[in-house]
Amino acid sequence: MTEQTQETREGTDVSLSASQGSTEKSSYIKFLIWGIVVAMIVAVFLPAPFFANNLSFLFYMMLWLTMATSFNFVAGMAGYMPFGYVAFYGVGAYATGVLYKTFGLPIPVALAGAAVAGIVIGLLVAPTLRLKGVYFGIVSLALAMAMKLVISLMPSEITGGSLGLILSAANDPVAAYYAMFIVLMGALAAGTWLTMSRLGTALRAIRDDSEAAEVVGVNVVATRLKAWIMATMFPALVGGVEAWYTNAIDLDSSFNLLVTAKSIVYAMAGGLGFLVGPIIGASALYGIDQLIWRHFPTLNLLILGVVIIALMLLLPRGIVGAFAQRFSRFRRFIP
Amino acid sequence: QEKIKIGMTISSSGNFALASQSGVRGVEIWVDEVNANGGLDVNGEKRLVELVKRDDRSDKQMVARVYEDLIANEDVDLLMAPFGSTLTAAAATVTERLDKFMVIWSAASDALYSQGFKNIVSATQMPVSRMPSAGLEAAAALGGKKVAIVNVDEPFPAGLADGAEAIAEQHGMEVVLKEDYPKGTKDFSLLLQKARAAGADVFFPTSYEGDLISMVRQMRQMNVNFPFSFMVYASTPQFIEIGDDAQYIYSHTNFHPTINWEVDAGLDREGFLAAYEKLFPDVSYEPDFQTVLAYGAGVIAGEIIENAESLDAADLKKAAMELSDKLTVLAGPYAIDETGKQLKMPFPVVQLQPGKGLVTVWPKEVAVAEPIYPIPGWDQRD
Amino acid sequence: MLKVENLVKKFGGVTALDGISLTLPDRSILGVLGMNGSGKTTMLNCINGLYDATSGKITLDGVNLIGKAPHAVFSEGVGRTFQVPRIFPQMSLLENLSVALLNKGMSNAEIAEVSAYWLKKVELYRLRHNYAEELSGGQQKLLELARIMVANPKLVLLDEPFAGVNPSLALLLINIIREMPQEVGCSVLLVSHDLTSVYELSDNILVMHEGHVLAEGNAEAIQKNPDVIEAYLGA
Amino acid sequence: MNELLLQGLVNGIVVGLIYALIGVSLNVIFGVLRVVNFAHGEFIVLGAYGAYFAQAWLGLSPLLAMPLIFIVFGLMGYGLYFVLVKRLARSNDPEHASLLVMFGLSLVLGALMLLAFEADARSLNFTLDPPFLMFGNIILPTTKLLGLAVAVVVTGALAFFLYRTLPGKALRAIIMNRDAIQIVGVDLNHLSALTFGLGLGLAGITGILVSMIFPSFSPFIGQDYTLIGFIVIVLGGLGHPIGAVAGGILFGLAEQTAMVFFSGTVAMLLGFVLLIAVILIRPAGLFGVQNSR
Amino acid sequence: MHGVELSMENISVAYNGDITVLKDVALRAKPGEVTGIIGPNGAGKSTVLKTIFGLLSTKSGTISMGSRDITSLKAFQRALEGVSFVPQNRSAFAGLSVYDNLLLGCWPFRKDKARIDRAIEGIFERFPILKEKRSSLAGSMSGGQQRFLEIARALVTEPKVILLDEPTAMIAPKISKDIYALTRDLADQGATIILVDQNVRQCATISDRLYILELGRNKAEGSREDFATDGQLKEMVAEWMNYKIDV
Ligand SMILES: Nc1ncnc2c1ncn2[C@@H]1O[C@H](COP(=O)(O)OP(=O)(O)OP(=O)(O)O)[C@@H](O)[C@H]1O
Ligand SMILES: Nc1ncnc2c1ncn2[C@@H]1O[C@H](COP(=O)(O)OP(=O)(O)OP(=O)(O)O)[C@@H](O)[C@H]1O
Ligand SMILES: [Mg+2]
Ligand SMILES: [Mg+2]
Repeated sequence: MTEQTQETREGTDVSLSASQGSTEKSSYIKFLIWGIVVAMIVAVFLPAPFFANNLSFLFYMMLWLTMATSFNFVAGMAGYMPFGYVAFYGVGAYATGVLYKTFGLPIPVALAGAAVAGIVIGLLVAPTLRLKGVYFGIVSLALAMAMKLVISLMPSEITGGSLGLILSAANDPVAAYYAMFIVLMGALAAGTWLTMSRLGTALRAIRDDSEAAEVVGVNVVATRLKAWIMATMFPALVGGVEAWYTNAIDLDSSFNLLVTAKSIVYAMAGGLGFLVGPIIGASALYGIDQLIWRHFPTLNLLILGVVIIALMLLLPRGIVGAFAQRFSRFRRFIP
Repeated sequence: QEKIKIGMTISSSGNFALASQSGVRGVEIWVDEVNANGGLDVNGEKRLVELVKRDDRSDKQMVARVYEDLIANEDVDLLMAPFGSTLTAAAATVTERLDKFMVIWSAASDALYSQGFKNIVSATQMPVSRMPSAGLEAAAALGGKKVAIVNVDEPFPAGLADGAEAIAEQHGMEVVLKEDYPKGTKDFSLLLQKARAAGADVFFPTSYEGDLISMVRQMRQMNVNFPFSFMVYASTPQFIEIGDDAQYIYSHTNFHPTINWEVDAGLDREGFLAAYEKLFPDVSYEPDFQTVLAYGAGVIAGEIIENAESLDAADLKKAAMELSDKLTVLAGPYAIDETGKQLKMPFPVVQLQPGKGLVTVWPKEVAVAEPIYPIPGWDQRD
Repeated sequence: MLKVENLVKKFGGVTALDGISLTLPDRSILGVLGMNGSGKTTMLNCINGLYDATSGKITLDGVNLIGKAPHAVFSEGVGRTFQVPRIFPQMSLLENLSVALLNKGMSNAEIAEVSAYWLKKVELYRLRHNYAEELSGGQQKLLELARIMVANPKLVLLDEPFAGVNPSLALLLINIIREMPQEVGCSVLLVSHDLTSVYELSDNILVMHEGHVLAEGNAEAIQKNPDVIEAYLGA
Repeated sequence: MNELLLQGLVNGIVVGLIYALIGVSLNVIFGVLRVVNFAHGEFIVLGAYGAYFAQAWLGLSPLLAMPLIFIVFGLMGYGLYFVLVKRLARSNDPEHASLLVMFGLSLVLGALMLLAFEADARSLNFTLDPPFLMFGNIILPTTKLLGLAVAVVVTGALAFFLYRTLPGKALRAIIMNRDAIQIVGVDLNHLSALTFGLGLGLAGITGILVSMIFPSFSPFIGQDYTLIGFIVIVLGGLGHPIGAVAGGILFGLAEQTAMVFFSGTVAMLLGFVLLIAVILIRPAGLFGVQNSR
Repeated sequence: MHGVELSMENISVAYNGDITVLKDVALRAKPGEVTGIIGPNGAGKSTVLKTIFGLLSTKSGTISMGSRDITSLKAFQRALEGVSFVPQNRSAFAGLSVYDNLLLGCWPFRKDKARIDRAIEGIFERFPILKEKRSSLAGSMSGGQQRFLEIARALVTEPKVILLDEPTAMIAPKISKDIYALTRDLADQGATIILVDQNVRQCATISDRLYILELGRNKAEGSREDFATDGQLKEMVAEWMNYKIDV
């Protein structure tokens, strides 16, 4: 009789048949798809400086791919939604600028400093990780504002005051481009590791039900902290490289809320929790943003807003999430 | 005939939207005027001018991208800068790298001109460190002793405040309060009271319009009076529109019926106003000093192009240097140093007086009315 | 051996546990009955560290459990299930099990092996790649049980394992629980309102009432105890 | 200095109550409906523009415009609920989904206001006479007193509505259990839409008051108000109007008294530090129920 | 209490558009009777109740109360028509007091103060424990007490049709007995009751008519007599009761 119930389950369950006879196949296919995606990214961005005369488009595309991917580390994999994500970006930009301009260190060292700064700030604010949901988000937003104020209170000999820092001596867009490429690769590698490793398993368990995870032996606080640190390091690096690329650092653009907003929107548009989600989301929306900006220069924010609303209402789980829901038998193949 | 393409960005939104949009109207007037006259005379041939406008949303990242796009994909010949020092700095790194000439109309930060940029010229905007001089000179002459300087923590206002502090001390006044406040501050009543408590008789806030409007209104709400209040943007139509509370505030401008320079390039005041009326009949505001700065920058750009051997950045810069001290446009006399920094273009002081409207009160050479000093207290007005 | 001494837990003014003591010898099953709200779930929460006990002692084989975080209690060999199953819905069954093995220093092959063993045991092996949210409520209870069993626990706390489970699955559960002390070598603390199975499975039964122990004894004694009939079983 | 400090304290309470008012209307939408209304500030600014044009075109004084704006915004909210919010309940993370939709809306509203009203800062040409009252050496602007009165009345009325009336209780019950509220026969969508309308109506009124007290407004300042609203709510605790008042006053007091001794920048920083400190000590806010989530 | 016949015909229901959970399900519940539904986990029992109550929309089929077609009514409208529902999972408003929970139950006649007082008084008579705890927050009560509250809240409106989804799961035996007694009692007073229960024996004992659901389809149905006499039906239930949960 027990057998019979099992049989009957099979009938109702659409996704069941797909799993038959595919012991380890699913994770293999998953790897394969992810490998192809990464290979495509490399193929597009690696040789570009030799062909494209419009580097900025690709540079900022990589920037958003990185931001969205690392945002996914906290939002998709650990279930946090830091509205103040821009804080790390801004701190990274300033760390780079100050180390380079004020302390005269070479750019690579300054960038390493930015990563460290991001991590240090991440550790400092780690106590807020015990807040939940929107509370966490808003407090992190307040932290970003506070961070901006702290920098503005620092002596202007160090931070350049309200004008900010101009790094024109470091101007080398192609080098900055490849630096961003390396950061992107790092983020993708970190994402791969977070998804495929045991840490990733623990994170997803926490996201699904943190208390249950704790009860089966997952040290929730320590695990979250690891993901958090990774998620704070990349925006700091991105901020630093961007500062290098534009050679201009100032408070307003370094701590512009649109940076967080776009990271969230791009990541969510693709689908949080999937590795490819932020990639697809960022490429698609960044592309749309560019088109809008080119063709409707005065309407761009309006249209961007409409696109976001439409996306959330029609595809609340993002592009990949919607696919996974609609074709649930394939979702185990989606990296 | 191939057009001369000039690229620039406008801020459709963000902090700089208002000023940026005021400015672009000036550039458009110039383009219209040039094209109506058959174009610019470049090495003997008349070429029309095309303005390629893009949006930067007041966003520095965007500026870098757009300027690159303008140069790489739109193939512009030279560029007008975006509004403000921050955006201009971002644009300059691109134009320098891609070796294009850029005419600046509204970037006043002193630091911008000490970065070693070779191909930039501030056609009409004097550096921020010198900007408060006329106002504080007037204050000192009228008997001001103690100055309270407050500024929003933004590059331009902060630069003005620093400049003001130095200039006030030069004129023997004591700076009793110098304080900044962050953007987004909504309530200024305590700040005003602090200034009053410090015993200031000269109130010198440097901020953008919105904050200044709030300050004036709250000065009245809190019954705060200063014998001399100087507000950078109090001369704009938008500020004057707020009504009676705007009376008596000192400000400065380079564009006013009573300021008439001997213009030797481009339109004079009447011509400019007529052109503005014709081109922008629907815009609710009259041209302000940003419009005039940008217009003047356009005119000077035109002169530079016509006098240059080619449209290469180096040639244009050479021509710009050669024209230094030889031109006077609507905004005033033009003179630059080799960093591209503007040396002239002074700003006379104006005051909004009951019955007379905005009148020039300082320096004496261009003054048409006596300054009303001290400013009557709120309870002494009717 | 689990030893609970004089356990007290207060929520603000409410005293949920009012001095509970019990001992659970190795390889035995202790059934816990008690009126709704008598503190059964609260006691489990205190044992596995989800709640901080207000006072009292809890030791497992002499090791103190009070003040330890749930994940540390789990490392001491205490597994538990929830009254309403709490699985990881967006993870496959295999992954669900692997979460419990992350810190056991096992190789992937070893993990795969134990996981397969337990999934077969709860008859969910064929669904091993499915997402847990696709399981029926009863199957989720089985999965939850398997998830703690893979870690080879010394003590298993089960909260209402049969509630809402259809008869056939319940039978499967009963059989698994019955074999656990012998086969796995663990002891079981079984909280349930399902009298038949508690009577059948338990070596010893505890009846709780308003935060204290009302009665203790074997199935027969409990069934006859007038206090228990009055407070719990009903006439 | 002492006088300044006293003025700072008074100012803190008054400004705090205005902050509270911003929080109260947001709390109806965020605390009660759990819609993370990131466009709240834009609606507030829109309310200010409403009063501006009511004055310019209809000659209505901002005070008289209040009921009109309340009704217009209420209707708009009722309609918007069905367009934007209703579908969100079905998403697997409605709170964050609503955050994004409302963020999109804030972009749209900001852009539309820019198109319609241009980028200039405006200000209501309205003054109450006398413009201020003196209490000893303490000056209180009349407009602020008015704002204070409205804040108190609105908060009181709302608290009464939510905690003492049946529809108010039904409203609070929505987030406790969406299915169950239908089980007792409540038209969930109608009630939610009314609530959304109420929240926006209050936002509209808040916009008028705020623009009388913080005089200038432009299409871009909505974000500032949104942030203030959220800070106030998080400080005070989700859902309860009194919580918003406590949060607002606390935030206002911290900011204004700090301003007496330090610069505005430091004062604002201290405000944020206070928020973070309070939240770390009481994660659900001052008035929040600790296990509310 | 005057019940009314409730019937559903050819009902198909799907989640997320494509996962069909009910296929051509038919059901008829008469006033004064308890109609039981049994079936394995995931058979669709709860889905049937949610569909009757209108929380899920149908792909096809009709639901009627008496002679009236209510298929297109929304959930709250059905509540106003006299259908009440005690769902499988928790449904008390945890943050409201017991009294407020009952008050919300009176929503359909919220204007009628006198009737509200009468209705709640009646409930307090029937469930003294609720009277005792009238001002405690529902969320602070034990599971069993909350179950009582949910049932009580469903009864304040004197509904014509009562849908009960596993009302005694996780409930102490003593209270379960009371709940079954109450259920029978309500039916005897004329209400139409549909009871979904995993506790097959109890369900079979108190139901006048029994439906067996499997895989989202009707598998069998019959009156209590049928199940006592018809060999095939008897066997089916016996198979179910192979494992005996008793109370
Ligand atoms: N987190 C909590 N906060 C406040 N009170 C609580 C909390 N958890 C439990 N209680 C109270 O403690 C008492 C015991 O609850 P518990 O859940 O342990 O009962 P139980 O025996 O498991 O009941 P059931 O059989 O219904 O599951 C109840 O009065 C309950 O209201
Ligand atoms: N929200 C939902 N989304 C998708 N599928 C669902 C949802 N709710 C239920 N299902 C599926 O519908 C089917 C029937 O579920 P239902 O809850 O009606 O079963 P049931 O007979 O009440 O089972 P149980 O005895 O476990 O309560 C199951 O296969 C279940 O997985
Ligand atoms: Mg329990
Ligand atoms: Mg069910």
